[in-house]
Amino acid sequence: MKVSSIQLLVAVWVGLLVLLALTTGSAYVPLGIGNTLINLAIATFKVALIAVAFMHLNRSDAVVRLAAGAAILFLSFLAFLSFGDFLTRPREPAPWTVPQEGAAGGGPYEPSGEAVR
Amino acid sequence: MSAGLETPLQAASTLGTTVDVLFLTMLGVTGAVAIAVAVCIGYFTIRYRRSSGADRSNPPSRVRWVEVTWTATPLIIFLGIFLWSSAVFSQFYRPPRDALRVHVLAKQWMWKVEHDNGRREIDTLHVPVGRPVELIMTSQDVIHSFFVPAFRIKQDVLPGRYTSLWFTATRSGHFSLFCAEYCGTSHANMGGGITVMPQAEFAKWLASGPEQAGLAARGFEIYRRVGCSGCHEPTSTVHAPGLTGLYGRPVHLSDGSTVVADETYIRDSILQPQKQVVAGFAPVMPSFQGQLDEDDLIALIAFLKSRARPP
Amino acid sequence: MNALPAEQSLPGKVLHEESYLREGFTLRSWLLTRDHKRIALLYMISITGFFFLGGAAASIIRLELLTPAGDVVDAETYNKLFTAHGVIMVWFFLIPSIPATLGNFLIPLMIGAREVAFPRLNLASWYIYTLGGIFVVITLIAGGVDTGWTFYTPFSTLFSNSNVVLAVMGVFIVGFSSILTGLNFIVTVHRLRAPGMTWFRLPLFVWANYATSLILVLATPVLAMTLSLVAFERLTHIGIFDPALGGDPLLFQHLFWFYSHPAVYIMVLPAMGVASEIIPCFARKQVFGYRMMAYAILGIAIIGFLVWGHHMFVSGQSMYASIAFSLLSFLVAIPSAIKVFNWTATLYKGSISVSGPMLYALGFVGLFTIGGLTGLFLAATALDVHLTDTYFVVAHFHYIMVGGTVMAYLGGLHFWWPKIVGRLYPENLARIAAVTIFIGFNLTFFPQYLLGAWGMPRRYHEYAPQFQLLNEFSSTGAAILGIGYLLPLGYLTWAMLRGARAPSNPWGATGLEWETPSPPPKENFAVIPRVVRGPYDYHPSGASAPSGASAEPQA
Amino acid sequence: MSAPAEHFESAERQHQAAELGMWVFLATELMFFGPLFLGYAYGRWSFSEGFAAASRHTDVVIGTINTAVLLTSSLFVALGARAVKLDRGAAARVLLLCAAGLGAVFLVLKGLEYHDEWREHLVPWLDFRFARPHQHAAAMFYFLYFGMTGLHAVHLTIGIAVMVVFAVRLGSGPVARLENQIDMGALYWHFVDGIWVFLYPILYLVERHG
Repeated sequence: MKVSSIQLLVAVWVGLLVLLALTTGSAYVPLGIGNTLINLAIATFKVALIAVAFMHLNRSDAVVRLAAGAAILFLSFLAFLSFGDFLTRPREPAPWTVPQEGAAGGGPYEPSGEAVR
Repeated sequence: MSAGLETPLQAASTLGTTVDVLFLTMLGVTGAVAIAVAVCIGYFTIRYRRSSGADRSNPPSRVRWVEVTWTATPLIIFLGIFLWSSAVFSQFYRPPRDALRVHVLAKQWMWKVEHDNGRREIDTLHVPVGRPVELIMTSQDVIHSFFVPAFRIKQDVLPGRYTSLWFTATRSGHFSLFCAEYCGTSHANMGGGITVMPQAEFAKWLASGPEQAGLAARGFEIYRRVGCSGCHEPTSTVHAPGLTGLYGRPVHLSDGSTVVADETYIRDSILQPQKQVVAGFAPVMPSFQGQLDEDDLIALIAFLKSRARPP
Repeated sequence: MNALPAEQSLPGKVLHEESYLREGFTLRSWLLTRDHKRIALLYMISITGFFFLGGAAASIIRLELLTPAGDVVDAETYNKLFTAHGVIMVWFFLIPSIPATLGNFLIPLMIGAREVAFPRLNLASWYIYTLGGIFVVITLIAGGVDTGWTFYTPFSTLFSNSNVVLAVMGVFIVGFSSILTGLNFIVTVHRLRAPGMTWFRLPLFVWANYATSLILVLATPVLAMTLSLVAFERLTHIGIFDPALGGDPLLFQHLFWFYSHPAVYIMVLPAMGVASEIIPCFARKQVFGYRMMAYAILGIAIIGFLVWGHHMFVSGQSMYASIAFSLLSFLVAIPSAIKVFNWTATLYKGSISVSGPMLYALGFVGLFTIGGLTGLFLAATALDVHLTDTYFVVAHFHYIMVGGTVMAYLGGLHFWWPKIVGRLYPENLARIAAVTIFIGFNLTFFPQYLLGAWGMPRRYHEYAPQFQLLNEFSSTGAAILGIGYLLPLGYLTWAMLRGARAPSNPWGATGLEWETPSPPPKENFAVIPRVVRGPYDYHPSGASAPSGASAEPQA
Repeated sequence: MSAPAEHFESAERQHQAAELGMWVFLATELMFFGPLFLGYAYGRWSFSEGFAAASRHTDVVIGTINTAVLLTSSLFVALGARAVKLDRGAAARVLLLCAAGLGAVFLVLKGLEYHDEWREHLVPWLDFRFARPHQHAAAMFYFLYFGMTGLHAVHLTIGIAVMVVFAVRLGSGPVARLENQIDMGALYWHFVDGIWVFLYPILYLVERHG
C-alpha cells in the first residue's frame, strides 16, 4: 500500500498556507474584477492540491477521478446555463411590497432604475 | 364562468396564424413518425409471430447505414423545426414601435388593466382590431400568467419585475383570458375576457369611459385626498419640506447624510417617514402604511415626478 | 410459453439452499434484512401502497372534472388533491418504482454478484423512504399542501397557508433515500461485476439503472438544498427567492427544474431498460444495435442535465436562453428516438410471442413514442408559448410517466415475477389487464392533448363549458384505467400464494438472473459464474439456445 | 487489511468499493452546496456593491486564522491516516486528536465571530440593521453567509465526532481493522476543508481594497 512521505505532506501544507497568504494579500490590492479571478484561481489550485496530495487522487483509478470531477462538471452546467439566462435578460425591476406587512429586515424593495421601460 | 367567450380553433392574431402553421406542420411530421412506428411494430409482430414460417435467416443485429440514417434524419428535421420555431419565437420579443401600451397589474385572483389615458378595467381588456397592443405587466403578489388561447400568447407575470407581451388582433370578437400559472385558491376563476373592437368603436370606448385622469392627475387627487397638501403646500401653516421639484434633487437628512430623492426615497418617506427626517424639520409626519396601496403609490410618485420642473 | 427442457446449467450440483424467502419468517428477519432481494420486496409493498394513494387522489380529480362547475370538492381541496397526486406519484412511486424494486432485486443477479456494494445503506434507504412517506402522510392528515408538486415561490414561501414546510421535509428526506440507492448501484456495477462481465456484456437493464443512478446521485442533492431554502425562507421570510429582497422567483425555477428535468429521465430510463430486456426475449432475437442503445442511455442521462430551461420558456426567462434550451431539448430527443427505432427493429425477423410481458413492453414503446413526439411540440419555443401550462403538457408527461414507466414497471413485474416469487401468474388475465390498461389509458389522456391545444389551462378546479365533452371522455377513461390497475394487484398477489411453481427459466431468457433457481437463494450464486458471451444471445430460427449459454460456472 | 465482508472476494476489492462510494458521496455533498453557490453568484452579480459592502463587515482576521487552522487540521488528518496505514496506532491517535482539536478551535473562533456579528445587528433574523442603500443586498448576503458557514460548521462537527471516535477505537484492538474507515474519514475531512477553501475568499475577501 503506497504511502506518501511526511516531507510531501508537510510541503503541501506549507504550499497551502503560502497560497492562503497570497489570496488574502491580493485581496487588498485594488485590481477590480482581477481580485475575484485571482481569488477563485488560487482557491481552485488549493483544492486541487488537497485532492491530489491529501486525498491521494493520484493513486486512485480513473473511475474515482471521474467521480471527483463529475460534480464540478454538472455544477458548471447549472451555473453557465442559468447565468446564460440572467446575463441576457432585460432588467426591469418593478416596485413590490409584501401586501400584508412590510417585509422583515428593511423596507420594501426599491426599484433601482426607471421603473417603466 | 366565462360564458360567450371563445377559445377558437383558428388563431385570431397575426403571430397566432404563424404559430398555427408551425403547429400543423409538427402535427404532420410527428403523426407520420408515430404511424410509421405503429405500422412497423404491428406488421413485424404479425409477420414474424412465433407460429409463422416467415424467413428468419441471418437476423440483423447491427446495420450501420440504417442506424446512421435514423439518427441523421431526426437531427436534420429537428434542426429545421428549431430554426423555424426560434424565428417565430423571436417575433414575440419584438413589439412594433407604435404599439398601444396598456399596463396590467395581476393580483390574487384578478387582472387590473389600465390604459395610457388612465381608463381602468377589471378582468377585461378592450383592444382595437388590426393595431399592435403591448402589455406591460407586473404582479402584486405571486406569479400569474396572462394567457389568451385565441392569440396563442402566454407570458408569466412576475412580482418585482415588469414582463411584456404584444399581439395584433386580426378579427373582432370576445376571447377568453385565463391565468395559466398556478396562483392559489381561485386560480381557476382568475379568468377574464378580451374584447376586440373595430378601431373607431375602440377610440370612442376609450374616450367615453368614466373621466379617468392620467396617472399624474390621479396622483394629485390622492395628494389632496389623504392630506399631503395640508402640510406640504407652500401656503400651509405646518413647517414641512416643500415637494416642488423634489424628484431627483439631493436631500440633506437630519443625521448629516445626503440622499438623492428617487422613487425609493419618496416611497419610504410616505410609508416610514421616521426613518429619514429632512435636516431642520421635526419628525411629525404620520405614516401612510396601509392607507395607500400599490396603485396609489405609483400615482403619487408619478405626480411628484410631474412637479419636478419648477411651476 | 416455451419452457425449455429442465435447465442443467449447474451439472450434477443440485442447489438445495433455501430460497431467500424462506431464510426467516419473523418480522425481524424482514425489517432488519440486508438481502437486496428482500429490500426489493419491502420497497415493492410500500411503493404499491403509495401508488394507490396517489391514484385515489387522481380519481377524485377526474370525478371533479366531469363537470365544468366545481361541485365535488371546493377549490382549496382540489388544489391540495392535485398537489398530493403530484408529490406522491413523482417522489413516492415513479422515481423509486423500477430502480428500488426490480433494480434492487435484479442488478446483483444480472452482474453475477452476491449482494449490492453497501447492504446496510440499502436497508437505510428503505427506512429513509418510509420516514419521508410518514412526513407526507402527516402532511395530508394535517390538511394537505396546495402549492402544486413544483412548490413555485413566492406562492410557496409567502402566500400559501398550507403545510408547505411539512411536505418539503417529506420530499427532502425521501430524496436521500434515492441518493443512497443511486450510490449503491454505481459502486455495485463498477466493483462487483462477475469475472468476464465487461461493460458491453452488461444487459441494457443494468445500463439503464446505472445511468439513472448517475442522475439520482447528481441531481437529487440540488433538490434537497433548493427545498430546504424554500422551507427556510417560508419560516424566516429571508431568502434568495424573496422579491422584497431583490431575490428572483426564476432563481428558484432554475434550481428546481435543474433537478426536475433529470428526474423525469430518472423515471423513464429504467423503463427503457425493462423494455430492452423483454422485447429481445419474446422476439427471440438479439436486441438491434446494442452499443447504440447503451450510448443512447448514457447520452440521455448526461444531455438531460442541459435542457431544464424548456420548462421556463414563458416564465420571464430571456429569449436567448430559451432558444439555447430549445436547441438542447431537441438534441436530447435524438437518443430517445434511436431507442424507439431499435426496439422496433428488434422485432424484424424475430419469432414473436405476444404474452403478458411482451404486451406491456409493446404498449410501452407505442405510448412512449407518442409521449416523446409530443415533447417535441413543447421543445419548439413558439408552440410552447401556447401549449405550456395547458392540458397538452399534462397529457405529454402522463404518456411518458403512466404510458411509459408504469406500463414498463408492470411488464417487468410480470416478466420477473416467476424469479421473484417462484410462481407463475395466470397468462390470460395478464393479457386482459394489459389491453384494458392500454385502452383506458388512451381514452383518459388522448383527449387531454386536444383540450390542451384548444386552450384549457392545467390545475383548473372549474373550466370553460366548451371543454366539458372531452373531459367526460377523459374521466370515463380514468375509470377504466383504475380497474385495469386493480387486475394485476389481484392476480399477481394470488399467483404469489397459489400460482404454479415456476422453473428457473420459464421464458427461456438469457441473463445470469435466469441461471439461479426461482426464487434464488440468499447468496444468489453457489459459485460466481464466469461470463463468456454478451447478453441477448437468442436464435430466432427456432434452435433452442443451450440454457445458461451466457455463462459457465468457474472451474 | 482487515477481513472482507462476505460479498467481496478480497479486502482490496472492498477498499476500492468503499473509496468509490465515498467519492460519489462527496460528489453529492458538493451538489448539495451547489444551490447556495449559485444563489451567491446571482446575488453577487445583481447586487455587486451591496455584497461588497456587506462583505467588508465580516471579520477577515478570524476568517484568515480559521482557514489556516483548517488547513493545518487537514495536514494532521493526512499524517494520521498515513500512520494508520503504517500500523502506528499510537501516533495515529495523537494526530487524529490534534486534528479534531483544531476543528474545535475553528468552531470556537466561528462562534466568537457569530457573536460579534449578532452584536453588530448583522444577523438577518435578529433585528437586522444595515446602511440604507444596501440593506436588502446585505440581508441576502448575510443569509447566504450564515447558510454556507452554518452548513459547513455542521459538516465540520460531524467530522470532529468521527475523528474522536476513530481516536478512541484506535486505542483498543488491531489497527489494521480501522484502516479502511479512517481513510474514508480522512477523505471526508479534506472535503470539508476544501469547501472552506472556497467559502473563505467569496465571503470574506469581496472588494476588501475599497
